[in-house]
Amino acid sequence: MINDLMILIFAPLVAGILAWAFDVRGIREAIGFIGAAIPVVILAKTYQTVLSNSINYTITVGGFKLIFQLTALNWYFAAVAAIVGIAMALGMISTSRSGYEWLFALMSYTGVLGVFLSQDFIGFFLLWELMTFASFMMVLRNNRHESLKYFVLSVIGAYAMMLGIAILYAKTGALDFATIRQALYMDLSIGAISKGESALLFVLFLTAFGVKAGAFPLHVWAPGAYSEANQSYTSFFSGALSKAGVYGILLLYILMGAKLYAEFGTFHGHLTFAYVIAWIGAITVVVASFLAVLQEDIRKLFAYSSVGQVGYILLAFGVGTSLGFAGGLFHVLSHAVFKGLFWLVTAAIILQTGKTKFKDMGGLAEKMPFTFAMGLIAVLSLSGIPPMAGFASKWLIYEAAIQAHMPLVAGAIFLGSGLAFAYVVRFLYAVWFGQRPSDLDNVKEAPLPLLIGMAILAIPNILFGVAPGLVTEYINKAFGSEIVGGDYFKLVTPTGTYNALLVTIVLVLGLAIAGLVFLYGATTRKIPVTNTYQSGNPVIEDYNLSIRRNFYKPLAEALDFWLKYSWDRFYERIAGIAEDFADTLRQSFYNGNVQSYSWYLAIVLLILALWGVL
Amino acid sequence: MIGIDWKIVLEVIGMLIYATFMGFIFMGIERKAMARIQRRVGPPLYQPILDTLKLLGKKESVSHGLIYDFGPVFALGATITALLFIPIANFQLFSSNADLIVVAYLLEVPMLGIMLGAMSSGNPYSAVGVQRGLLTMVAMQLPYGLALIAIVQHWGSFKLSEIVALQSVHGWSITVPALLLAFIVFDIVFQAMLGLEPFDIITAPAEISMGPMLEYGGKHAALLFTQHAVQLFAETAFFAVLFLGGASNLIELLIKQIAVLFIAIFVASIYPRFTIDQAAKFFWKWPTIIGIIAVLLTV
Amino acid sequence: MNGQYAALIIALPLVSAFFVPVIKAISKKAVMPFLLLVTLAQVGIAGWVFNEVYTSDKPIIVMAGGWRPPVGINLYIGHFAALFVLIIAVISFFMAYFSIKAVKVEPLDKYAMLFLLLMLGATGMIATGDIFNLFVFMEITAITAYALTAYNKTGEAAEASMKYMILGGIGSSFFLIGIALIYGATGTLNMAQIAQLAGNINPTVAQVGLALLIFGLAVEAELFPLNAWAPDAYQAAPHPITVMFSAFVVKAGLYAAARLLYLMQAVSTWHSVLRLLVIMAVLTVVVAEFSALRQRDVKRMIAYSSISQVGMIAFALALGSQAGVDAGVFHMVNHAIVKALLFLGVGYVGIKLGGTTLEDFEGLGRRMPLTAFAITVGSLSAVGIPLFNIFWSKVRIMLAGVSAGYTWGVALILGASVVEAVYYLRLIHRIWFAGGGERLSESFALGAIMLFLVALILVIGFYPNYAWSLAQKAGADIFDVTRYVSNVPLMGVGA
Amino acid sequence: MSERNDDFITYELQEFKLFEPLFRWARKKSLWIVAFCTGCGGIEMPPLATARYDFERFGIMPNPAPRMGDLFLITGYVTPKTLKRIIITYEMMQDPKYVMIHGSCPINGGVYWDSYNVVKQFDKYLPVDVAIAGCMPRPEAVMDGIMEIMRKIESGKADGWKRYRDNYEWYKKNQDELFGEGWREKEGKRWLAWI
Repeated sequence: MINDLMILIFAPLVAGILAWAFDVRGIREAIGFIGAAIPVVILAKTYQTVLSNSINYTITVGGFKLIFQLTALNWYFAAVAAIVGIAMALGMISTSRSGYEWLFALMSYTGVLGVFLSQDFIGFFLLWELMTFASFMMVLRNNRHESLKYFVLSVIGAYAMMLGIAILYAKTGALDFATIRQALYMDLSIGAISKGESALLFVLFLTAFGVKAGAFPLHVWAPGAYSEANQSYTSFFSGALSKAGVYGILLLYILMGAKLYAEFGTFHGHLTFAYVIAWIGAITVVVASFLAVLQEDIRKLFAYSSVGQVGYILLAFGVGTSLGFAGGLFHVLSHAVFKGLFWLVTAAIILQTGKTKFKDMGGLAEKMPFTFAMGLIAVLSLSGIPPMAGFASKWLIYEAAIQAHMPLVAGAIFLGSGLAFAYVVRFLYAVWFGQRPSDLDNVKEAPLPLLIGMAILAIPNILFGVAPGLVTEYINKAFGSEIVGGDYFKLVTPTGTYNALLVTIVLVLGLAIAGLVFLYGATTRKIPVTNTYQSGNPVIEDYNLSIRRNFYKPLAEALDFWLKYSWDRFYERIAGIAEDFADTLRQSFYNGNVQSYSWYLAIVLLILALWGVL
Repeated sequence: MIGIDWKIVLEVIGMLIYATFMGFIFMGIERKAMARIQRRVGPPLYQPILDTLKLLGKKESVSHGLIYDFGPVFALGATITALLFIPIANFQLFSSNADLIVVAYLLEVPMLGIMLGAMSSGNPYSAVGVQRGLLTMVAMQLPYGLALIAIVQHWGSFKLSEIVALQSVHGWSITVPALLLAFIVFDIVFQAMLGLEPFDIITAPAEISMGPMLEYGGKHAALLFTQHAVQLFAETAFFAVLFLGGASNLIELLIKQIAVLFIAIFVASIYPRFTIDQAAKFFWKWPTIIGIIAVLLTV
Repeated sequence: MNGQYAALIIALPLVSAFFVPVIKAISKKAVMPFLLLVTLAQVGIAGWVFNEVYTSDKPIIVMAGGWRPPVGINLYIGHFAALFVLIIAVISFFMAYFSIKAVKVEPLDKYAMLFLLLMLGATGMIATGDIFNLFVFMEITAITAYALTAYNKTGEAAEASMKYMILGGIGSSFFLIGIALIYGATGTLNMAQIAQLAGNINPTVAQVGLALLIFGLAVEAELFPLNAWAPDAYQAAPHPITVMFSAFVVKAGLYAAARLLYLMQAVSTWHSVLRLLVIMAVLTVVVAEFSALRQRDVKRMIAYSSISQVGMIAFALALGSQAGVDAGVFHMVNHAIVKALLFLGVGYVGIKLGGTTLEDFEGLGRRMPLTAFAITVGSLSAVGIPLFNIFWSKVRIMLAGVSAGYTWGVALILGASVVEAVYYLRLIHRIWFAGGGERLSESFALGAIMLFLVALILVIGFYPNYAWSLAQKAGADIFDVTRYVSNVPLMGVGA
Repeated sequence: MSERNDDFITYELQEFKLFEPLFRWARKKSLWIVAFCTGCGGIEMPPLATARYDFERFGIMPNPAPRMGDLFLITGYVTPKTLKRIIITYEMMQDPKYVMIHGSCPINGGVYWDSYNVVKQFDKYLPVDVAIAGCMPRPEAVMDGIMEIMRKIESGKADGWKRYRDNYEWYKKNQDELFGEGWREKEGKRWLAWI
């Protein structure tokens, strides 16, 4: 039992290194898949023990004591990462081109698992950096600018966390979560950490986790990084890696919750710091969804959509009530599952057609039927259509937000889900329906491993949609208290109920009735796409009948006031200024003539003299 | 799973027939009222039933593929589901197991069905119709949400049956000032949900000839007409339940539904049509501001 | 083999340096192999000394001419000295082999002599226990450094060497004045005795003396305003010499400054000098990093990066806490390995492709895969990516920094290392993913050296316990002045 | 005719014996006009929708989509160019569909009896159910025409679509005679130039 955790965390890394070493097409895929499968096996094996007590493992590395612990809560996060990891591995079997991608994909997999399981800050920081670096290398291969933007932002986040850890270490003298939590708890009375310092700590940790989760002002890296990496890896990148940021926010509550509450009190009945997180989440949802609707590139659309969906989770945690946490955790699972599925579908499309822009695609529904079916499931789940997992988690978040009297934040969810519906239908129209461009006629269905990966991610979508009780019952156990009542098929909260099975049955009943009415009419005759009403004009094959570019032009016009400002351009300008400053600094200081150098010496002597005498 | 207790099955079947019939009658009322306002005689009340029968009676039907057929079927199925979860008069049906958010979402699902079918027909007019339909839906989502949140916050519960019970005790929602604002917002949004005049950009007859439903003929159009009828009935019932205190018996509910319908018809017969970005800008200006005020008052 | 044989680490290079002309007379081609042989012997002795000190856990005291201190000059080879003498020896041995390939400019025997004297000077600075002896070895190092910087006989090298000479000269002269003041006040030159007497000397004299001593060494240790000579010197010097510069010459200066600083703890304004050093160190890191951002020449870029890492070591040493000194020493060890690897790689590319500008590095991954891999591992480790060695020492420094109360300093350093990440990763992208070319043959031995250093980095990265224990012992050696004084057998003469 | 239209003929006809009178009554009482106005009669149709005549009383609704439409009004002279559009729209309409021609021009060329560019006899190309005489008949005449078409639907004599389906070859021959073989493709290609 003891070294189970070590195998669980470092199996993917070892497999990655082996896959990189034996860079042969057949072997590295097998090794990579095994590396991704081991965590799933171990997690399944430890499910029973985790419910009762936690598994611990400590090693001392370089003078630091690294503690790894598997409790019910981080088992949940690890399981989510494992599911998406297996799907990614299957996806990468057909889309990866070299051992390089396997090495860094599995290294980031190790990083995420390590982050979820570590119980002390040094191990947490080490594996966090490892995860960031590995995902950066996946993007560096394809696009330098985007990858550097991603790395600079995440490194700023990581170093902010480093500063936070150092301050905590200076204040409490400890590095592992348990003692820090205890020290901070006792600190309420002593007050060693002042209001300013705890504000600084909160901001530092919020930036660190905000960057990784893609919260509003720091989300600019997501579209570039998600769309440039190998698409099947992006399913893991956006499905599991963004969960590390969200796990961090959860950690913030566990460690500093009481302290922050004592320092900042409440605002209209909500914890002030939680209120800040809720509003960041809400703004992320609205902004990212609006941007997602206006995108022309399939990868950019899903990247912004992924940022928006993680905004939901932030919002749910920001609500602060236990129902909020339950909703957030459920959405962690459902987001990982349907977003992972979307990215695998994108991977299949790009793999088969080689196109990424909406204007070049179209009419793929007949050519790739299975991928289309998977895409449809993901669409239903993301836009929150009742029998799907997406709806169950979003429903919990609604309940939590409105119950906690956060009306405007709940309003943001409504707007966000409307927009989600819009860009998801945009994806359906641009890629699957309408007339097929002539160069896409010989497109075949995606290769088998990719299809299996999609199937693996589609099943939980339906399973947890029809029976959300499975997840909420586990969450109740993880939190130890009865947050969401009801059995496997029914969710009962203090103010509302949602019987998933009944909704599904009635929906099937409704479909049956509608089907009967449909069959009653005359038999239908299939006609080609060109036989459509164009005010009577004859339509021929090579006249494209679909509107794929600028699908939401009117919305862009309605929003042009807001679209003038872009955080992306803002950060690029800052980077430019910093680089110019660096250059002027170099020119002014190292200007190359000795006289000025010796003047520097004289100045230092003067300072020493003044210093010495004073 | 659920013991098949025949009482519910009968209730469901009866309700479905009643709702479809009354839905058609409401569409008839709509056309008749519009005609009477324009001092025309106007078609008989049962005209939509005739139209649907004629469409069903078409000798042959044309289809652009599986999804083209699945669209209308899914739309009608979803609307029937939505209907069965609303507490209509004293019939419980399934409303004990679902709350406001579930019904609000179920009322939006038919939009996806129609969009699916319209898009797969590959006709540019229907594509423009789909785009406008989605944008209207996006535009109205915020005020719609705010109105619903105001209600839930005031009554403190999500269950529709509970809200109806509370209203019967404390008086209708519109008697509460804050919820009156929510009523106004919901009424504007109701106009867009039904696709009536100021916001009927979706099926703008003159511009894009019937919008998404352009390629539908024969039994597909019949399906869409029945779906529109059931949706009309469901939405008016939802409106009545939320704001006008539901009803103990069908007659009372019918009166309230027709009252709501007439408000919509009067507004529809006066206003010209908004273009889509005007509609979006309008929705995010006045209704949202009123909605925010309503929500803040009830918190 | 009792302690006295340890004096060989000074004697061997000195004697063999003057034997070089004799060897040249015998046969011109034998000079370089002789150099290789001497450095190999030096490695052997240093290894034996290292083993001796670390097993017996007692420092080796070598009394010059049998005279007990404070009258005679003694060599104090404690934990730090033993560790670093070994590092100097190993790196010199590698550089001796690299010089055979890299240095083609004619008077090779002069090169060999200067090479040995440079190694001698650095070893001496670290091992000596007497401040004047420290000055003597510092002068040897400085002068050989000036000569070696100008060795390439190009205009640029001459200019760089001239700058280095002027600034180095000013610095060492003030260092001498400082020694004179301290000697005047305490009456002794032996470090241990100075530590005892530092408490009761006249405060202003002690202040000025300490300030001047630190100023003199700061020029050698490249702190902010005084390191203007460094980038040019690094770039102009022949490749093996740049490696030696960054690996241990600068560190010898840093060690000396730290040793003197902690010896004079009793001086009243000690803390204000510390704060000044911290400010200068942080500024070094920030300015050096920013200057490296838009460099077109990779060697100069890595020079700036080396200066900034040295600034980080100075920051750690100047914190005034045991954790800080340990972190500083650990970072010294890691930095030595990483910078040796980086400059070796870049130097080898410079020789093979005739230049170290960014354009030469395009598509290096295809042309020289082994060197490209070495440079990538080196730069990743320099940036502080986990599972490499500098990550551990950087974390240590940050923790020590904030514990000592310099939160703003740590924040600035972290900001600067973000900049460092940018230009290193741009280099990696250019090496692996831009441009291309056919594969060139790479020398086996240099490849072996590079792989050894890479292995060292990865071992410390994956399992830093052993290295960390070494660093802790070495840090204690510097910080724990009372133990230092007790170890030195003073005769009990004087005030 | 390109091969696309062959399957047009192969569908089989479902006769609903039991509900036939009900459907016939529904078809009579809910005629949807395909808003396709050609020639000078187009302006005569709106008055029918005003308060004075109000054809909505009979369930008639102007409907822009041919797929849903039943009654196809040819309201004036028909030039070959418009005839091509008329034929395409007619074929898109679904089956029990009726054609009503207004004025004398579509019947026999009317005032343009000797013009090179007018279709002299509309009946040769598309089956006609009701023809209303008059050089643009007054609304009352059109209302009478509508009454006539409703009576014909009631009695089942409005079988224009059956006649078109049965002797489709004859109609096709006339159309090809006027426009030439494969005119749909040529027309489409010409149209493509502008995009």
